[in-house]
Amino acid sequence: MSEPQRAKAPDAGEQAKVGVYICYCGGNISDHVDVEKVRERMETVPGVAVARTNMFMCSDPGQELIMEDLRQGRINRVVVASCAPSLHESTFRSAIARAGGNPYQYEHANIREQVSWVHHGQAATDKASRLIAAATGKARTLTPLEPLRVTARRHAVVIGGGIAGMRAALDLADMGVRVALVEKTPYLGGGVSRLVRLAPTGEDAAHLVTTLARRILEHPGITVHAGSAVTTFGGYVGNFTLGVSPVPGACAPAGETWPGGYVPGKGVLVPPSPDGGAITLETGVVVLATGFASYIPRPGEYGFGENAEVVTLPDLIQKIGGLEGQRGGTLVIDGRPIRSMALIHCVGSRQIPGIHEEDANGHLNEHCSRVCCTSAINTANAIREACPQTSVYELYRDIRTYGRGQEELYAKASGNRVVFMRFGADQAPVVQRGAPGSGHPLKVTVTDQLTFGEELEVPVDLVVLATGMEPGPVADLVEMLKLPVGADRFLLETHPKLRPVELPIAGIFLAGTCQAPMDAGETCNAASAAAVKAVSLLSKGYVELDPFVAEVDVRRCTGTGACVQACLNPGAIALETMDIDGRPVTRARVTPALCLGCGACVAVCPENAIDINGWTLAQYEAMVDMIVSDAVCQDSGAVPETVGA
Amino acid sequence: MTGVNPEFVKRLEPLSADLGSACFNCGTCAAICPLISEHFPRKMIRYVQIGAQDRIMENARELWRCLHCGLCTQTCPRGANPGEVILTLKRYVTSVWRKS
Amino acid sequence: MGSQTGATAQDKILLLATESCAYPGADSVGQAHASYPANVYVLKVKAPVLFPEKFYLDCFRKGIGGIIIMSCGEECPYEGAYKAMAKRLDRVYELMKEEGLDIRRLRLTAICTVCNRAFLNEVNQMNQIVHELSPPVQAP
Amino acid sequence: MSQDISAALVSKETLKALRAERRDWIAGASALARENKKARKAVMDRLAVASATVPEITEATGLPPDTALWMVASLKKFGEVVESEKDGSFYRYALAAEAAQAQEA
Amino acid sequence: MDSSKNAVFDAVVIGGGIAGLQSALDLAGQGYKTAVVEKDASIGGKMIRLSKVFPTLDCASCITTPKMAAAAHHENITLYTWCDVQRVEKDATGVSVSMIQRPRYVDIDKCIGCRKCEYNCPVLVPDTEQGGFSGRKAIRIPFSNAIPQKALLDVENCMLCGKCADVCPTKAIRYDQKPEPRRIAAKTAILATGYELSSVTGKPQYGNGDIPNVIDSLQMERLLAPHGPYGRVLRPSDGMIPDSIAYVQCAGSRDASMGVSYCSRFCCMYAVKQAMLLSGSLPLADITIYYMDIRAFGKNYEQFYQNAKAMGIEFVKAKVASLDAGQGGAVTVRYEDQTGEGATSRDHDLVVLSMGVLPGFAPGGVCPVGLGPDGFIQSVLPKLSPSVTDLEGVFVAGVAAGPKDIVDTITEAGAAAMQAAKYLTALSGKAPGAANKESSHE
Amino acid sequence: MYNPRDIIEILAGNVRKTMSPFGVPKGMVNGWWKTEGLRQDEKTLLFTGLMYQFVPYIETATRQMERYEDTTWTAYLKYARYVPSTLSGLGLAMLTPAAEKEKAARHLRNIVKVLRASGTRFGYRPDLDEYSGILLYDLGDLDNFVRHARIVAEKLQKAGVRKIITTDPHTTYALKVLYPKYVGASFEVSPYFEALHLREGGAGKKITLHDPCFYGRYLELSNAPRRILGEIGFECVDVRESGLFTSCCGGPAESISPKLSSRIGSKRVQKLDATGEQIVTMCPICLNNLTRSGANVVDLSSILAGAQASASN
Repeated sequence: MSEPQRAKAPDAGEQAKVGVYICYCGGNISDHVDVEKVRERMETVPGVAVARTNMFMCSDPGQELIMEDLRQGRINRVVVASCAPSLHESTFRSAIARAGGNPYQYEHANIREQVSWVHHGQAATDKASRLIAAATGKARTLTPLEPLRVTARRHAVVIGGGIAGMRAALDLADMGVRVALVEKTPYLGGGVSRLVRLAPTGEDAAHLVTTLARRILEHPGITVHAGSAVTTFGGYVGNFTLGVSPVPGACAPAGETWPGGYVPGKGVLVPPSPDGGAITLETGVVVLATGFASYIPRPGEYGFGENAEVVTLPDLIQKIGGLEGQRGGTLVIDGRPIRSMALIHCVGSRQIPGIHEEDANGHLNEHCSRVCCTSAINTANAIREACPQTSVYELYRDIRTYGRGQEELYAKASGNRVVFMRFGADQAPVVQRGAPGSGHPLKVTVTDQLTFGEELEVPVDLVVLATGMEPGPVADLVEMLKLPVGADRFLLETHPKLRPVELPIAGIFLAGTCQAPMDAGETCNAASAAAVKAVSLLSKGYVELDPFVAEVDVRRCTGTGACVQACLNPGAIALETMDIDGRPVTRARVTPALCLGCGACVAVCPENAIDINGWTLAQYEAMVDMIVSDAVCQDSGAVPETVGA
Repeated sequence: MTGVNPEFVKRLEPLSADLGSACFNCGTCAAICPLISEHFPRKMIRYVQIGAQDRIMENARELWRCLHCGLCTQTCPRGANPGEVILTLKRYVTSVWRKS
Repeated sequence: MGSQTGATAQDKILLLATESCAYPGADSVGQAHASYPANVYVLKVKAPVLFPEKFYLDCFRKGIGGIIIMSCGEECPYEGAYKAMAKRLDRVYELMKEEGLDIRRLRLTAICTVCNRAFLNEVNQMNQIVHELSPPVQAP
Repeated sequence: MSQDISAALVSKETLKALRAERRDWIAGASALARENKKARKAVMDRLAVASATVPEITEATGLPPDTALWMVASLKKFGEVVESEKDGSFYRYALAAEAAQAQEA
Repeated sequence: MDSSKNAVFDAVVIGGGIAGLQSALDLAGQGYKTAVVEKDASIGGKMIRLSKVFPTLDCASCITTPKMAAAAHHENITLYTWCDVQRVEKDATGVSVSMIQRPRYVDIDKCIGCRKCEYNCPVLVPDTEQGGFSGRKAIRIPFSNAIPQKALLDVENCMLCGKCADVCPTKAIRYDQKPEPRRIAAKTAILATGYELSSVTGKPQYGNGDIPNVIDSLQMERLLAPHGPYGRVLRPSDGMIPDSIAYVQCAGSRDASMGVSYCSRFCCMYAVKQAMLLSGSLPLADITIYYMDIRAFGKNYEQFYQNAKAMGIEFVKAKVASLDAGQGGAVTVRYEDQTGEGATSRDHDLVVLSMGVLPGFAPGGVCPVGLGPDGFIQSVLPKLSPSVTDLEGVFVAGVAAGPKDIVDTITEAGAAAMQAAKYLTALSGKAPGAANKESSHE
Repeated sequence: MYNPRDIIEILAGNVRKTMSPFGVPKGMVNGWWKTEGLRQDEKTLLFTGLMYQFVPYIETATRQMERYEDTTWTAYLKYARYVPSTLSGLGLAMLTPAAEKEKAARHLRNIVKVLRASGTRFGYRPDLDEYSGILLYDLGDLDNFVRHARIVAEKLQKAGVRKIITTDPHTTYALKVLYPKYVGASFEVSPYFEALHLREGGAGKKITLHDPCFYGRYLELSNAPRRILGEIGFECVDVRESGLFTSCCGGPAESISPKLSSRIGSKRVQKLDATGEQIVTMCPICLNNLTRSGANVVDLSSILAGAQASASN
C-alpha cells in the first residue's frame, strides 16, 4: 500500500487578514437580509481586512473580487457568505487556488438556505451577521492545507458481468486500465440474456451479449472471475484490496459448452476463474454493475401462483422466444392455444402506500420500473404480428413509452389492434376463473377509464404480469463497502446531476441498474460514464484526497493510546516509537489515507493533542464565541415564538 | 358490464380501411367536435376498438348527427381519422337496418 | 411572525449538524422556505463524536440556551461513531446535573437530508424549552 | 446624434459609412427608443403621484396593460421602480427612492 | 479564452450546454485539449435558463454555474462563444470545424462586464432571456450568470447614438466589428447541439401565440426563477396574481397533426416540477395538469409525481383540444372529461403549453452525420454505445441524440467523452497516464 | 332529431327514382343557363352538380322539418317513403319561393361572368349536369351513392368529358376524390375560382372568408380564393378557425336535425362576425345555413362579379 504524501508543508504563522464577501444572490438573500448593513458590520470584526458584496458571488466578477484581493495581498483568508456550501464551497476554493492562495484558508457562511429563506426582517440581518462573524472567527485560525496525494493503481475491479459490467470493463481496458471482472454466475450477460428482441430497435439480445462477451474474453487487459464473488473489501481510493472467492455451486450444468457459447436465458458461459480458489485483487477503482432483480408477484397477486395461466412478462418472453414456428395462427404455449391474453402493467412498480400491500419486510416499490411499458408493448407487437388470431389486451395506468422510437412502438401496437385499457391505481383489474363453458380459463374485469368508466369483462387464456425491476440482492456488498442506499433501496449516487455515477466513497462508481431501472442503451451509457470517471481518476497516476484528517501534535501527545482505542477505522491511528529531542518515545501516528476524519480520537485525547485539520476544536469554540457575542449586533430581547411546525 | 369482442372489427373491414385502431383515446375529437355531444365521436371509436357491438347499435342514431366536417380528423394526433370511422359506422348500421 | 423578532443571547440554540445528513437537511428546510426561529445556529460537523464533554458545558457557560446534536443516526457514515457519542452524552448529562443545568437543554436526534418536518419539530421544541427555563448563566 | 463617439475608436468616415449601411435598423431603433421613452415617462409620472397597480397605471396612462407591466418589469430590472405591497390580486409598484428624488427635481 | 483564429485540439465539442460542458470536462479531466463551440453568447445552454430542476428541486443555476465555471477555467478547455458553425468536416486526419465568429461589437479582452453601457443605452427591446416579459437594452450582458460576462450589442436595435461608447470605462465598444471566419482542427468531435422548444405559432388550436396568458414552459421557467422578469409569478397580460394555472401536456409532442409524433420525454416531469414550485409560491392557486400519460419514469420521478398529487395538484387525463381567449384575460381550455360528462371547458388565469422538443441543429449541409426519422442525430449502436454515430470519430451526446432529461443527458455526455477518449487512445496507441503502451500487444 | 333511417330511405329512394334527392325533377330546377348563351362544344365542361339549384328547396324542406322536429310528427316520417317521390318533390317545389330560386340562379350566372372575364374557355351541357350523389355518401348509404355516381360518371365519360369546372365544394369533392375512389372514374376537376385571373376592383375592401369544410380542409383549397381576392384588391381578415381548421356552418345536419344545424350555424356566425367585416363563402349549403343562422353573408361569385363590374366602370 502506498503512503499518501503531503505535497507541500503547511505555511502557518502569517497574520490573518480575512476577506468577507457577501452575496445578494440576485435578491434571494438581499430581499431578506440587509446585505450592505451586514457588510458594514463585518468591517468592524477583528481580523477582517475587507468586506464586499456582489449580486452573484459565484459569477466570474464575484470570484474575481476575491482573486483580486488575494493577488493584491489585501487578504489571506476568505469567508464567502452565500448559498449552501454544498453548492459553491468548491467554486470559491478553486477561485482562491487560481489566485495563488491556499484553497483551505476558506470558510463558508450559509446565509441563504439557513437565513434568508427561513427568516425575515431584522432577525435575518442579525443572524446573517453573527453567522458570518462566526465564520471569520474560524477563518482567522485556518492554516493552509494541501490535498493528500495517493498513488493510484491503474487497475479496476468491475463487479457484475451484465452489459453494464461488460461495457465498463471494455471501456476501461481500451484505455489501458487492467480490469478484473467479477461475476457471481458462470455466465456473462446478466439481465439482457433473458430477453429476445430488444425494444424498440429490435436487436437480438443474444447477439449483443455474445458480441460484448467475446470482446471481453479476448481482451488481454481483462481477467474474468466468473462464478466468483467479492468476500472482503479494504483500502481506499487508488489502493483498494478485494478478496474474491468462488461462489459454491456456481458452475454450469453438464452439456453447456465454453468458452463463448451462448446459453439462452443465461448468457455466455465463461470458464471458471483461472485461480480456482480465493484470490486478492489490488485495484485503484471499483465499478459496481450488480444489476437488478425481477419482481416476483406475491402469491395471489392478480391470481399469480393460484392459476397456471398467470405468468410474468419475463417468463412469457422466455417461453415464446422468437415465436419461431408460430407464424400465421394462434399463439400456442405449452401446447395450449392462446386465443386471448391480457397484459397487466405496473405489477410490483408504482405501488402506493395505503393502496398496495407492503411485502414481508415492509417494502413498497414506489418507483416506476421504466422499461416494462415498452417491453410489454414490444412483446404484444411480436405476438400480434406473428399470431394475428391471438387477441392481446394491455391494461395500464400510464403508457410510458418515453424513449426514442418507443412512442412509435406504441402507435404500432395500436395499429396491430392491441386493445389498451386504462385502470386507476386504486381500481386494479381483477383476475378470476372464467365461467364454465366460456371457453376461456380466466376472465379479467376492469373499470376502464378509456370506456367512460364502464366495467369491461375480458375472457382470456393467459394473463401476463409486466413485473418491474427491484434492487438486486447486494446486501453483502452494501455492508462490506458501506454503500449508500436510497429510499427505493437502489444504490444511491452522490447527486443525480452533479455526480450521477459517483458515490460519496471516492473511487467507487455506479454503472447501470444497480442504481435505478434502465434499459440496455441507458445502462451502457451509465457504464461508459462510470468508466470515464474512473479513467479520469486514474489518468494522473495519483489521487488527490481531502486533507481533513486527524493530525497529532507530537509535542503534546503523551502516548496514552486513548485515541487508538477510540478510532473507528482500525489502522488509521497507531502508537509508534519515535525520536523526539533525541529520546525514543511512544506517540500516536495517523495514516492519513485511512483516516476518516470523524474526530472520535479528538474527543478522547486527555492532552488535546489531536485535531482534525480544518475542523479543530478551537475553531468551533471561536465560532460559538462569535455567535454569543454582541459585538456585531445587539439582541433585541424579544422572545421568539414557535413557528413553522 | 360491457362485453368485449375482438372479432367485431372484422365486420367493418369490408366497409373501410379506417377503423380507428390508431386511436389512443386522447379525447381531442370529442372536445373539438362542433356537436359538443358528451364523448362523441370518441365514444363510437372506443366501442369499435373493444368490439362493443351492442353499445354501437344502442347509440346508432347519434352517428347521423355528425356533420362530416372533418375537424376531428384534422386535429387527431394519431391520424386515426375519426370522421371516417363515423362514416364507416353509418354504413355498417345502414346495412344492419336494411337487413332487418 | 415570531421569527421576525430578535432573541436574547441566552435564547440561542446551537445545532451541531452532520455534513452528510442533518446539515443538508437544514438546507432542505430552507429550500422549502419553511420558517423557524432565528435564534437557531447551525454548525456543520463531520461527526459530533469530535466534541468532548467539556465543549458542551463550555457552550452553556457561554450562554447558549440549548444544543441539539443532529446526527445521521443509524445511517452514520462512520461506523460506531453514533454509539460512542451516545455513550459520551450520558456523561455530559451527569455533568450537567452536577452543574444544575436542565438536561432538556441538550438533545441528540437523527435528521436525514429531507426530514423537514422532524427538523422543525426538534427546533420548535427546543425553542420552547429554552424559553421555559431561565438562562443557563446570569446575564452580565 | 451629436454625441462624441470618438471613444468608440471609429473614424468619422467609418461611422458615416456604418450609419448609411444600417439606416433601416437605426430608424427602427430610434422609433423604438421614442416609444420606450414615452411609455417610460407615462409610467414614471403616474408612479410619482403614488404607488399603483398595473390596472391603475393602465387607467392613468392609456397604455395597454401588458405594455404597462412590461415597462414596470423593465424599470424594476434597472432599479427605477420597486415592488410595493400586495393589493388584492395585484402588486403595487412605486418609484425607487433615488428615482423618486430625480423625478421631483 | 483563446482567441486565435486557427487552433488544434484533441477534441472539439459542438454545443456549450450541459451536455457539451460535461463531455468537455470529462475529456479535459483526462488531459485532452478540448474546444467547446457555442452559438450563443454564453455557455450553459437551456439548463442555465431554468428555475429549479426535478426531482431534487435544486436550483438549476446552482448546479450549472459550477460546471460552467469549471469549464471556463479549465486549463485544457478553450471556449468559442457566439460562433456559427459553418461546416464540420471529417477526413482521415480528423475533424475540422469552420465557423464564423459573430461580432459582439465589443472588445471582449477589454470589457470588464461592469454594465455601464447597459444602464445608459436608451433602447429597450423584449428580452428573450426573460421570455419577452421584460425589456433588455440593445447592449447588455446576456443574463446575470452568463459566462463569459461580457457585453453584447444587438446591432439591429442600435441607433448608433454613441452613449455606450461614451460611458465605457475601458473603451471596449467596437461599432465596426465584422464577422470573422475561424477554423479549428481536432482528432475527434462530440456533437452536443441540444434542442429548441417547438413553437406555438402554426398551432391554431392553441391560438398561434395570439391568446393572452398562454405561455410556453420555458417562459414559465423564467417566471419561476428568482431573478425572473417580475421576480414572482404574475399573469403577463395585466400583472394579476393567477388563481388558476393549467398545464397543457403534449402541446406539440405525440401529435402527428402538429408535426411531432414522438414523445419529448421530459415535459411531464417539468410540468409536475413547475406545478410544485407554483403551489409553493402561490399556495392558494389551483393548478391543473391536462395530460395523456404521466411519464415519470426516472429515478425518484414517480415518487415526485405522487407527491405532487398529494399536494393537491389536479391531474386531468385529457388532451386539450383547443384554447380560446375567455373573459377578463382568462383562457378557456376545451377537453374531454373522459370518465365524466364528456366534452367540456374550463377557464384558467394562465395556461402553460408544455411544448415539444425539436433538434437544435440541422446538420444538413453542415455535417454529414446520419439523422433518424425524427431529425435527431442517429446512433448506430443504440444499445451498446448510444453515443456512436455513423461518422467514425464523431460522437453525439444529450438531446442532440433525441429528447432527454438532464440526468440522462449528463450521463450520456460522460459516455460520449468515454467513447471519444477511446477513439483518441486508439489513434495514438496511448492512453493519458498509461505508463507504457499496455494495449499495444492487443 | 329525425330518425336517420327514415331520412336515408327517402333520399335514397328519390335519387334512385328521379336522380334528385328531393324528388324535384331536374328540368324544373335547372333553368338558369338558358339566358347565358353558353357553348356546348368546349373541352372543359362547367358542372354545377345542381347544388346551387337545390338550395332553395333544401331551405324549404328544412323549414318544414324544423317545425315538426322533436314532435310526435317525426315518427310519421317513415311513411313518407311510400308517397311517390315526384309528388312530394312537386309539393316542395310549390312551397319554395320563386325569388329564392332566382337568387340561386344568379350565383351561377355570376360564376359564368367571372369565368368569361378571366378568359377561361368552357362549355355547359345541361343534359350532362347531374346531381353528384354526395348526400348519400355523407349519410353512409355507400351502395346507393356508388350506384348513382356510376350513372353520372358514365354519362360524362360517354360524352368524352375530361376537364370539369365545378361550382361548389360538395360536387368538387365527389368528382375529384370519391368518383375515382369508388367508381374508378377520374376527371380533371377544379373549382371555378382556382384558375381565375381578374382585374383590380376591390379597392382595398376587407372581407372575412368562411372556408367550407370540403374546400378548406378536405381539398386544402383555402389559398386559391384568397389569392384571387388578393389579386383584385380585397384584404382577407381571417378568423383563427379557417383554412385547415375551418369550422362547420352546421349545414350537413339539416336533413337530420335542423335545430342542431342552426345551433352550430349560430356559433360559427358569432366567430365570423367578430371581425366586423363582410362574410363571404363559396358553398351554397354554407351560404344558406349561415344566412339562416343570422349572418349577412354573400357568395364569392357575387363579390368577384361585383368587383369586375366596378373595375370595368
